[in-house]
Amino acid sequence: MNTERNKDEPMIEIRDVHKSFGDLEVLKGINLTVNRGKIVSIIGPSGSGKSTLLRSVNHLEVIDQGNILLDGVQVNRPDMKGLQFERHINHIRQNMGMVFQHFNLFPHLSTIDNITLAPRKLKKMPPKIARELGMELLNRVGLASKADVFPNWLSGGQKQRVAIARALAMEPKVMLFDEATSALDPELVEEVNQVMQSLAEEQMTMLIVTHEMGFARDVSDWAMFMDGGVVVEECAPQKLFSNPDQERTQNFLRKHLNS
Amino acid sequence: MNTERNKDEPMIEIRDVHKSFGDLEVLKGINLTVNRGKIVSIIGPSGSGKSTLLRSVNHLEVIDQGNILLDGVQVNRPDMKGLQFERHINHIRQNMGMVFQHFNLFPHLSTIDNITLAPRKLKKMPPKIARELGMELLNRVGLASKADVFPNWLSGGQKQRVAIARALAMEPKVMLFDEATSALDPELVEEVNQVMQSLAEEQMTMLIVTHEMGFARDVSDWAMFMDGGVVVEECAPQKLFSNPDQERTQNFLRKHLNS
Amino acid sequence: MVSTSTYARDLDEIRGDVLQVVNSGAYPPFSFVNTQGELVGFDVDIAEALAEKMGVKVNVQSSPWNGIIAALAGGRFDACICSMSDTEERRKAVAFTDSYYSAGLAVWVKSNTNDVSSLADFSGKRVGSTLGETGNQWAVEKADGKWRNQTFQGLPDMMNALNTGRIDIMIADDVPVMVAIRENKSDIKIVDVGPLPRFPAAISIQKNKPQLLAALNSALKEIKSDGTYQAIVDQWIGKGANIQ
Amino acid sequence: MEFDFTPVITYFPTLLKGVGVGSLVAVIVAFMSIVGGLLVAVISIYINKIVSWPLRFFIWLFMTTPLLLQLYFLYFGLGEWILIPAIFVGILGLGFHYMAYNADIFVATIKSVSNGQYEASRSLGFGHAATIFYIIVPQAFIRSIPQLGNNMILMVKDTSVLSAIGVAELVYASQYAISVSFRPFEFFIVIAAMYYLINIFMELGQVWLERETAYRR
Amino acid sequence: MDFNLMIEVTPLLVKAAWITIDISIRSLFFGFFIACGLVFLQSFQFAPIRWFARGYISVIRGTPYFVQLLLVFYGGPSIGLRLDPITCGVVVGAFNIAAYMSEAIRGSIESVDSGQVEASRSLGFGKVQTLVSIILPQSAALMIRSIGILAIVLIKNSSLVSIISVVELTYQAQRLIGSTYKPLEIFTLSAFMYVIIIYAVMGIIELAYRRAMRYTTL
Ligand SMILES: Nc1ncnc2c1ncn2[C@@H]1O[C@H](COP(=O)(O)OP(=O)(O)OP(=O)(O)O)[C@@H](O)[C@H]1O
Ligand SMILES: Nc1ncnc2c1ncn2[C@@H]1O[C@H](COP(=O)(O)OP(=O)(O)OP(=O)(O)O)[C@@H](O)[C@H]1O
Ligand SMILES: [Mg+2]
Ligand SMILES: [Mg+2]
Repeated sequence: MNTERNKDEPMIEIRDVHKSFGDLEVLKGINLTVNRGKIVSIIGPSGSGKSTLLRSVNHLEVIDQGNILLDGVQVNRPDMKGLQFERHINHIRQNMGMVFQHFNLFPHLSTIDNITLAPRKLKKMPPKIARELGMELLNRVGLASKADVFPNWLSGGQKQRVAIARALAMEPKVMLFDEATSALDPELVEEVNQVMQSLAEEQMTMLIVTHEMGFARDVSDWAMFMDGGVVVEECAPQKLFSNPDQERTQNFLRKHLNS
Repeated sequence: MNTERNKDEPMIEIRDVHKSFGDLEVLKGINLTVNRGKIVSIIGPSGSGKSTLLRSVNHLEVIDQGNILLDGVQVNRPDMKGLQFERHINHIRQNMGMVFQHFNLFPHLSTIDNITLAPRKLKKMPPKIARELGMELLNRVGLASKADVFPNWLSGGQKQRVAIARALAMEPKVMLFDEATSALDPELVEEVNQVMQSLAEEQMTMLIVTHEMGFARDVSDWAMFMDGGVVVEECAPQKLFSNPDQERTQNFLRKHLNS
Repeated sequence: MVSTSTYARDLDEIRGDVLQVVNSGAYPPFSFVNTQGELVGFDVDIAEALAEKMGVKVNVQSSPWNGIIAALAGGRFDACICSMSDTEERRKAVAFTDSYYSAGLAVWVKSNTNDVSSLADFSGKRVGSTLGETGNQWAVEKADGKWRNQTFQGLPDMMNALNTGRIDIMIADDVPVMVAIRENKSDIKIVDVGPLPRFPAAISIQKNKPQLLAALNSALKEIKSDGTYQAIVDQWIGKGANIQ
Repeated sequence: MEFDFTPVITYFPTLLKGVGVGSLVAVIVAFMSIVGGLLVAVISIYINKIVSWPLRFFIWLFMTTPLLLQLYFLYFGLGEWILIPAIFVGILGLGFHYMAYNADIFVATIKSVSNGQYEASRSLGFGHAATIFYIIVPQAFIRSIPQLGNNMILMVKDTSVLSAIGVAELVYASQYAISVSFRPFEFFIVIAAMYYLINIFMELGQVWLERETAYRR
Repeated sequence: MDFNLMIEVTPLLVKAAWITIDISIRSLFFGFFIACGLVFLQSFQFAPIRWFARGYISVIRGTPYFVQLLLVFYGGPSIGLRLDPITCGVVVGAFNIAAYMSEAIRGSIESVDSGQVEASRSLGFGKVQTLVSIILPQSAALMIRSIGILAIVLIKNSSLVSIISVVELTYQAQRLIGSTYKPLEIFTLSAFMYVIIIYAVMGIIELAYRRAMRYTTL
């Protein structure tokens, strides 16, 4: 019962977020609430601002207006300065794993070091235990054999899986995936889906940007469709992918709806 | 009729290609023929050697054994040396457009310059005409508004489309796509599909690595499934995606076959 | 290895050309540049006087000390009239004329120093000398761990070091230091620590140039006997000074 | 000109001692200039311009003046107030001098590390400083190796400037021997050979480092 | 400070400074082309040519500049190479700095992501065109920085040319100190001149660097 109640606690709150690059307004007042242990998918056409929104949640983009809250704590704090903000944001980010659209693996570190660097340095985890953790994560994504290989030698899908493992290693409360499965084949997508489900059961909250509608439908508890910097529609994925309200959504999903 | 006959001419021939990285044998004797004006898809699990095969066709990886022919001309020429080979391979590559898994756009050039650099320098196309061509291509991929923007300011899907336009600008005989649509939304995938069909009608030959089974099924004339560096099965896509012969293929496509 | 002696010539070749002479250019009063940038000094005038007697044209140039030895060995110059001390070791490598003056080492301390009056007093002190000069060789050979030697690239550096207290004792040729003290009113005095070696300063030329050696020697005799030599001494070292 | 290498043999132990002194100085200076250069680069890129201004001026001073003059000013100029032993003056002068050069390289390579790397590290919760230390600097260092190799090879030979203030390194030792024996070319050839030997080790080190880091780019 | 003396010797030092500038600029100019040649030779498939370039770089970087000067100046005549001191300084300076510069250029080129080369080559660009259109713009920033440092090193090292009796700035200053016993004044003056020369060079480097950085959008 307690867990049930917890599940309704908002974990990520995005309130009226605006963001411009020069003259180009990319986010035009986005609102979204993600509850604890839920998986929410964001879909939308290329250039609609999905990555920008996800990056804003992690404060990699500084938003122009609005608020973002993580577990009740405000992420953007224009009132804070210098070291104080630095401490604040580092703490926030340790609770937030992020998988980038371009992976951004550290080329100077081997696969296992990419994964264990953060736990070792930030959580002072002893190297041995960190390595065990890292190997466990690598096993989970099917890459145990590539532990001591450098990122440049990995295939696209292998890189993406390492990026996922790296984000998971800090055992964050929240995971942000920007195209979590774009480089993965159907088998692996299925596996990642299972991993996500098990994480959700452990109360991890996930916000996913994806272009794979099937994956979005299968994995998520809630789905949001955005276009041109605004939220066009948000609802349960079953509804969004079978019977969306808005015409824009219908057009976007036409192919998917027909099949 | 003439066109029909042409269509049966082999455009890309891959004959018993082997490639190792150190101890790791990535390609273990691959054979594949792609006829003029045909679209062939390569699917397979992550790390199975798809990118390596595509890169070998473009001679970005030097194969250890076997032969690759483009329009009857041998691509790999271990007998040639120095400048002679240089001229040979440049000529070959001008007839072969490639879209990379990681896009590899030139960060120091604007979108339009990324596209027009090759025609301007290699075909001595006057800047004005090159720009017209570039704008036409950008229109085709829906990015006319981003002509003078630098790649770092583009979203993932926008980058991928610029990469496609860049490869098309040289009007090659053959296009190699490594994950052509991984960063694209369903609408754009549909558009790219149409672009490909029209290119095929203009006798362009395409070799596509993809993880999107639906796309592979819809777009291609022939499909090949590879795993662990060997070709497991190749046949018409209708057959491969509905009723594959091999158990490995069935397992890989289980999810897709069920839906 | 290449032979480099193709450039330095014997007298017959010089006759039709110019006698190339080198000095260090930073060793007043023997050779230095004045504030007009001209190379002047005792060595320069001697070179010109000798050339006149030999009946050849002369060109006097300067080069840093470590370059001079190379220049002489490499044969880029015909003669080095640069206050060079004539030692046994050096004779193995170059030929020397008769001495054209005699340089004596001397010991110098700050005026307020009173505890140095013999070689024994050097113990534990810091002793300065100019790298590559005879004073340096003497100090290195005599020290034997009893005192610490410090070296400098030139007299100005060394006098500076003595003034600022980096060294306690300075060993150098007497004439240049005396001139420097006179010109700069330095707070330095000479002390007598018993007899110190004197070295004949001679003109060095390449070996196996017998005509040139003979001509230089006879010209040297001539200027000494006809008073030209003493006039040059009077001008640069001091009226009536005897440095033979 | 005939060659006679007997004086070289006589003075060989002195020359070797000179090599020892020079190498010692070089090792300390290498360490100091690389670590210091990184620090300077990081400070001048990431820290407020006003805070880093004095530092940049200091570096600018060492950049614009010849090493010899710096040594003179440190040795004789400061002599009015404090007497720093020659070898320390040499280490300080050389160290700051090459620190300035190395910092210049690091500034360029640090800026060439892509922003995505910075973001990836920050998103893991690493702070600004930790990101620079664990992520940016190692990648920048790898890209700097050829230029650093250049600087350090130059530096080893610049230890000879220390002879001007009486530090008994290799050139100093040979100057004395030359002025006694008057055999300059023999000694110069031997000096060149000795420096070359040191250089071979440094080049092997560079090649090794480049190979070890080739796949980490 | 003896300002009268400083004013008196300034023309002498300016003249010497001009020699320093002259030798440095000419060495830099020729050195750059030699360096490019060395980089080019290292890209040959025929191994002995590569070895030659590597060997050259190794020997030149490995031996002191002043020894090279002395050997060419004094050894040269015996093989018919009789150079006047300033020309000798320029020639040796150029061949010396070229070895370092070629390493700087190589390092900058290698710092460009290999994916960029692949993308360019896959469009059909040859090696030269790839170098010019893709690699150089992206490596220019680092290249300018590292060549800039070498230019400064070259100017400073030009003082070593005095060993073959070229009266450049440092040697002129030392000679004047030898006669005036005023090291502070004269060193300050010559340091000031070096600052002016090198500061001008640094300014040029900075301008070029800023221009190049425009391309390096990360
Ligand atoms: N740094 C930047 N400067 C200027 N414009 C930018 C910048 N980053 C992104 N943009 C622009 O903002 C818009 C939204 O970009 P964003 O990356 O959020 O799109 P996206 O929804 O993630 O698209 P995709 O699905 O293609 O990845 C795009 O038009 C892009 O060109
Ligand atoms: N340069 C390299 N050095 C060593 N191993 C490499 C290198 N490049 C690729 N590999 C390895 O070769 C195998 C095949 O890689 P390839 O990129 O061809 O896979 P792929 O089929 O394209 O996979 P994906 O779908 O994930 O992109 C992988 O296991 C990879 O780790
Ligand atoms: Mg995106
Ligand atoms: Mg791949």
